[in-house]
Amino acid sequence: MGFDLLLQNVLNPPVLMFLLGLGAVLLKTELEVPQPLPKLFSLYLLVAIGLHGGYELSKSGINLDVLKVLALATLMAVVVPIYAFFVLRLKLDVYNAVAIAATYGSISAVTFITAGSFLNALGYKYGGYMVAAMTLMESPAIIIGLILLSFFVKRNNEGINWGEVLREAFLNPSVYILMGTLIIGFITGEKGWKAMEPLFGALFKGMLAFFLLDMGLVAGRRISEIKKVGIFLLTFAIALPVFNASVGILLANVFGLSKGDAFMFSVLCASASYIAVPAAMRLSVPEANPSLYVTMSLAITFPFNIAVGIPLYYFL
Amino acid sequence: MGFDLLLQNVLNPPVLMFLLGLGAVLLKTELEVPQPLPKLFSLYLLVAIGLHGGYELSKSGINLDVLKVLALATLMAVVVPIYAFFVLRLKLDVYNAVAIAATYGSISAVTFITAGSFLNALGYKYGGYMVAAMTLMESPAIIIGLILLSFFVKRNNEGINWGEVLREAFLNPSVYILMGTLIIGFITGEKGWKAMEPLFGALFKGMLAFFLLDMGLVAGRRISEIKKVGIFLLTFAIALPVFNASVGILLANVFGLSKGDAFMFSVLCASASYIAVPAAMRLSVPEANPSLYVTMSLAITFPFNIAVGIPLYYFL
Amino acid sequence: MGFDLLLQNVLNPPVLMFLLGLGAVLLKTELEVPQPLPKLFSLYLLVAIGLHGGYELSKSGINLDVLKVLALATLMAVVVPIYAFFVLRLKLDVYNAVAIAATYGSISAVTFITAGSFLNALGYKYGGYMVAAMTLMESPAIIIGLILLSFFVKRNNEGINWGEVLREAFLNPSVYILMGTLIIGFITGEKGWKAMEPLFGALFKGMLAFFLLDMGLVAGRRISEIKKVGIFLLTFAIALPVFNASVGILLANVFGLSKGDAFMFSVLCASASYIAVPAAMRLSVPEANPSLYVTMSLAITFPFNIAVGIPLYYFL
Amino acid sequence: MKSMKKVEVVVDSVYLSRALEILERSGVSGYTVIRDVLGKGERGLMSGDELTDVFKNSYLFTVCEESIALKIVEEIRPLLKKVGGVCLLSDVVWVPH
Amino acid sequence: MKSMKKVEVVVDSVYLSRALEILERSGVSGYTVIRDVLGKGERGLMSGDELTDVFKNSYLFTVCEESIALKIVEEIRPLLKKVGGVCLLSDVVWVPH
Amino acid sequence: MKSMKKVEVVVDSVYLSRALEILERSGVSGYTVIRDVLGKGERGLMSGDELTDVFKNSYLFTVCEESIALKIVEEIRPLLKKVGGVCLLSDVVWVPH
Ligand SMILES: Nc1ncnc2c1ncn2[C@@H]1O[C@H](COP(=O)(O)O)[C@@H](O)[C@H]1O
Ligand SMILES: Nc1ncnc2c1ncn2[C@@H]1O[C@H](COP(=O)(O)O)[C@@H](O)[C@H]1O
Ligand SMILES: Nc1ncnc2c1ncn2[C@@H]1O[C@H](COP(=O)(O)O)[C@@H](O)[C@H]1O
Ligand code: NA
Ligand code: NA
Ligand code: NA
Repeated sequence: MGFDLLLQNVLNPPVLMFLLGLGAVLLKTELEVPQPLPKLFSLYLLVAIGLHGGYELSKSGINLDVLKVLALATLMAVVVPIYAFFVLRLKLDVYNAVAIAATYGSISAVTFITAGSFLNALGYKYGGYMVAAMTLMESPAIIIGLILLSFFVKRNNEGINWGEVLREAFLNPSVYILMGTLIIGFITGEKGWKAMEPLFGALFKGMLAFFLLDMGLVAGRRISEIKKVGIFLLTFAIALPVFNASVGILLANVFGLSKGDAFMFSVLCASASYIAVPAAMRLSVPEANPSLYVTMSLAITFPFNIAVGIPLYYFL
Repeated sequence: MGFDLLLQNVLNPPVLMFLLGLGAVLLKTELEVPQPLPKLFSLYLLVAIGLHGGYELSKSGINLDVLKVLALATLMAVVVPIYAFFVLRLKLDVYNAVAIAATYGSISAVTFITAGSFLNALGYKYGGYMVAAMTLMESPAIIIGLILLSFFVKRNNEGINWGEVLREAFLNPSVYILMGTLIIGFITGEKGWKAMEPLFGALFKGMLAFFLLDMGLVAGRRISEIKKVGIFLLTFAIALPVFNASVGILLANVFGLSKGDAFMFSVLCASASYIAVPAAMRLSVPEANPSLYVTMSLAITFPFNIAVGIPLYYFL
Repeated sequence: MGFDLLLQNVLNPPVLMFLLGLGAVLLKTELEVPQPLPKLFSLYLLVAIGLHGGYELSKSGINLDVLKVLALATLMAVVVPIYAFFVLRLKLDVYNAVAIAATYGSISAVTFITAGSFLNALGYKYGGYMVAAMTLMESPAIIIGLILLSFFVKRNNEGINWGEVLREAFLNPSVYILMGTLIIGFITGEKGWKAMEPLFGALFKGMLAFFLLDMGLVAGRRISEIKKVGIFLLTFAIALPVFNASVGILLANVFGLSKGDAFMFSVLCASASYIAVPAAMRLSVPEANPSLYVTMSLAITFPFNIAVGIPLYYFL
Repeated sequence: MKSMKKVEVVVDSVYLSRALEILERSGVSGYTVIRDVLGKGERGLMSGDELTDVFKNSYLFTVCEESIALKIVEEIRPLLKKVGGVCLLSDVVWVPH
Repeated sequence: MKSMKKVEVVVDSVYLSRALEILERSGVSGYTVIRDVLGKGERGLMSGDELTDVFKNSYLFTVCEESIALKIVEEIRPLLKKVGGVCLLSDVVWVPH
Repeated sequence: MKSMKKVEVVVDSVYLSRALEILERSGVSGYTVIRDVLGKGERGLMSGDELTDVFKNSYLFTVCEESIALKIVEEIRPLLKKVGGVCLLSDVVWVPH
């Protein structure tokens, strides 16, 4: 049955499109989805889940369940980068440990979306507040990472510019767009969603498939870097997500989240950032090697989650 | 009730998306909608209103009402830049007065579209010929402006290249696309529209929301320039639209346009160009300062019209 | 009745949009559809016909008819460039003859799509395997062209890099995407298509119209080059497609293809490549003049097929 | 290998075609253009991110004989005076092929 | 016509705004920027095709007096040391208008 | 600060990867590339606005020791002869970091 789920996950258009993109690189075709088209797709997906999440939230209202989920989300967003950091310090210098820990402490919206699409196909739903939870989980890891850094390294020439860091963390474009469209979706409710649905609802799965084609290309281009990552980090990039997902599921069950919400929460815990956090780390921790944290997140963890992780966490 | 209308206008997704874009700049997030995505959206919107307008026109046919509207449109397109010019000359040199007058004598398609969306939400409709009227109103202000210029300034070294000017005015991309798709929509009628509707009809509001997000960003980036514009031009950028709209409504009532048409006509009168005319002015009147005319149109008049003007003109 | 068909073909939005683009260049407007928007549209169209073709194929299954079509497709893809080459050698050097022959031996997906849209409007259908046939017909001409070249020219300094050539031929982006999405559509069947249909089905005609606007611009920019092409190649660029289509129809009738399939097959035979083959020829036969083969394919054959050829081949 | 002059021009995109006309008139053998270049100068920030193409520069360079370079300079000066922009001259060695 | 220095910088796009701050502080009269430039150097390939903007360069140049050029060089060196990139100086003639 | 050579190449985008191979073979420490550059030369207008990538140039430059520059020139000449394009040499000062 587990295998059935795996197959059902892989054999649907978005995941297959990801594999198609991956294959395009491995076979050295010259296929590319030039910038800014990927930006268009990712902006579209963020606006779409924001508006839809807000609309769902306007139907369900903000109740105790919602607050419970948000509290759990904040908790995991703070705790994951801390334990990830200490595990990473076993083998790495502080800079790289911070950058990778922050990467895994944050989330990947596309993983979340793909999981949502998998869940819907099985007939389950998740609450609109999960989008709020996702938004909440995006930034704290950056802050935690930099606090760890300032704790373990005394930089002489120049301290961390906390103003810039907080802005990078809480006002990075994806957090801002998600937050903003969530509010817009919430305010404009049923009527607003009806006007937006043809673009941001009906086309959603197709656009996801399109975007995953590009994700496949991007991940594929990084695959040649995996060997430089080393066996320790390779293992880390698969084991940590599974561990995080397990913790997430456990917490979700203890606090009585619904099946759908629990699954989505575990996916959030398991996913790693490949846009917002790397950008912030590149700026604030230039000593860390982006080839490590971007490759791990994009070329190992993301494909793993998309293909194997999602059915696995569902099965858990 | 006026306030209700205002609220109803502001609290719908397109306008909120505009504010979201504005906020992104004010909060210094790094959100951007990189070129050529804005070109895609604006092209889409032009094609969509052109095709739809042409289709509507093919249903209604070309009758006396239509001709009446087109005549009124031409009249306003000629008169507005003239009186605007003389008002502006009170404080400005000829070059800047010409450029700003031309800017306000022309129209903004996005303002028109947003107004149409507002109107539809209230259950009213407007005739497809209004799109023809809009197209007619785009160019004359450029010509009038340059006639005023050649009247008041004798340039010694090089005269105005009227061939280039006429081409800029009547064959600029937006006029051409609107005109062309209007004709295509008219020719292909019901059957054509049915094939195009899923893209150019159903998605329209969503695309408008997407585009207004970008308009918010663009307007926001100009906001810091407002202080350079000065109190005279700031007042002008709000007072003139309201005045133009009032004249428009008056004319519309005198000539017995329907409620919907009269409203859309007043919005056309009130709106100012921020693409076609500035481009033409930059080329033909390099002595004028684009920071003035672009900032006024984009960062003052456009937001004013979108947020306050539209319900206000409706109320009139 | 032939004229009726012609009119019906021309008077529908996609073809009119092509003419609108053409007119924009001839009238020297500054309309442009900047890169990578054309790439977005062409990628979209490829994915859409791939997925849809695959889905249709999953319904019909792979039977003798399918194999018959594929065999015919391969045959024509091999034979056309050979006889085209010998005709061209009457007037041209080997390099240019090879490049042009390869161009006409391959196909144009957009011509195919426009023909499909014309066919649907008449109430006919074509099999999903026609997309497979199209994919099959894209590459062989490149190989045949280069075999002819190595046969007739002994290059001393450097031989043809066959590895690179084969990759260019069979793994060029459009072949890869078509093949890949065909398989995805086939595997995911009804359920997959249902999820993808809102984006890749419903919007198809509108996107085609949008893309043809750009094709009109691109073809228009090449029109000034037609005079350099000369009367021989001009005649060739119209006569060969008609001849190829006739051969195609004949074969289709002999082998008993359905009306719709036969028509689509003849369109494939008649169409010429303006992306994949020119790119391959530029790389492998730098001695040939791209102004010839691109201009012929894009500015003569493509518009001819779109406007006149399609109804003509249908009539045959 | 041949000593030549490189002429570089940054100009408002709206005026690119005029600048290219000047090059052609002066008899250059070719030129290279990069559209959509940003910048800052006397006339403020050209951020290039507008809907309008009004705040956008283009960059072009041509490699030519000194005499042609001087002709370009002479002809382009009044244009730049009127609409802003930058023109630079430098020495390069052209690798003939 | 006036002899000046051209300062060219290639730097990670993430640090473009810091590089521009340095130029402004040094008192240049203007600068020109090309975003989205690719490249390869000590820190590997900047292929610019990522979702992340992390592997993307920007290119900028400014033309200024030698004294300002030296100020820029001094200020930009520590930045480049930390984050990588390239800085070049050359001679140009500025055509005034 | 160190005197070096700047080698600039404009070449048909289709051949960019071959040009880069030549640089790598010649032992440069890095290079910078601007894709999608337009231009005009012997082979006519490269307007870059085609569906085909056939009429599009790329621009690249590398900064290196004179000896390497000469190696590049020698190797790139036959390529440019066959497919067109431009190669330029000039003097720059490299600011080490
Ligand atoms: N000193 C400079 N160095 C490099 N580029 C400059 C300089 N001054 C001006 N520019 C460029 O030329 C454009 C027009 O300059 P201006 O006419 O002075 O506003 C600017 O937007 C810059 O891109
Ligand atoms: N020798 C060079 N010539 C030209 N550009 C270079 C050179 N070395 C580095 N670069 C550019 O500077 C960027 C950063 O260099 P690096 O910090 O060495 O990785 C590279 O991605 C290239 O775009
Ligand atoms: N004299 C020149 N100055 C600057 N760029 C040139 C020059 N000649 C050619 N180019 C560039 O090199 C490309 C190829 O040149 P060609 O092979 O002569 O057609 C052109 O498209 C231009 O971008
Ligand atoms: Na996580
Ligand atoms: Na107006
Ligand atoms: Na063919």
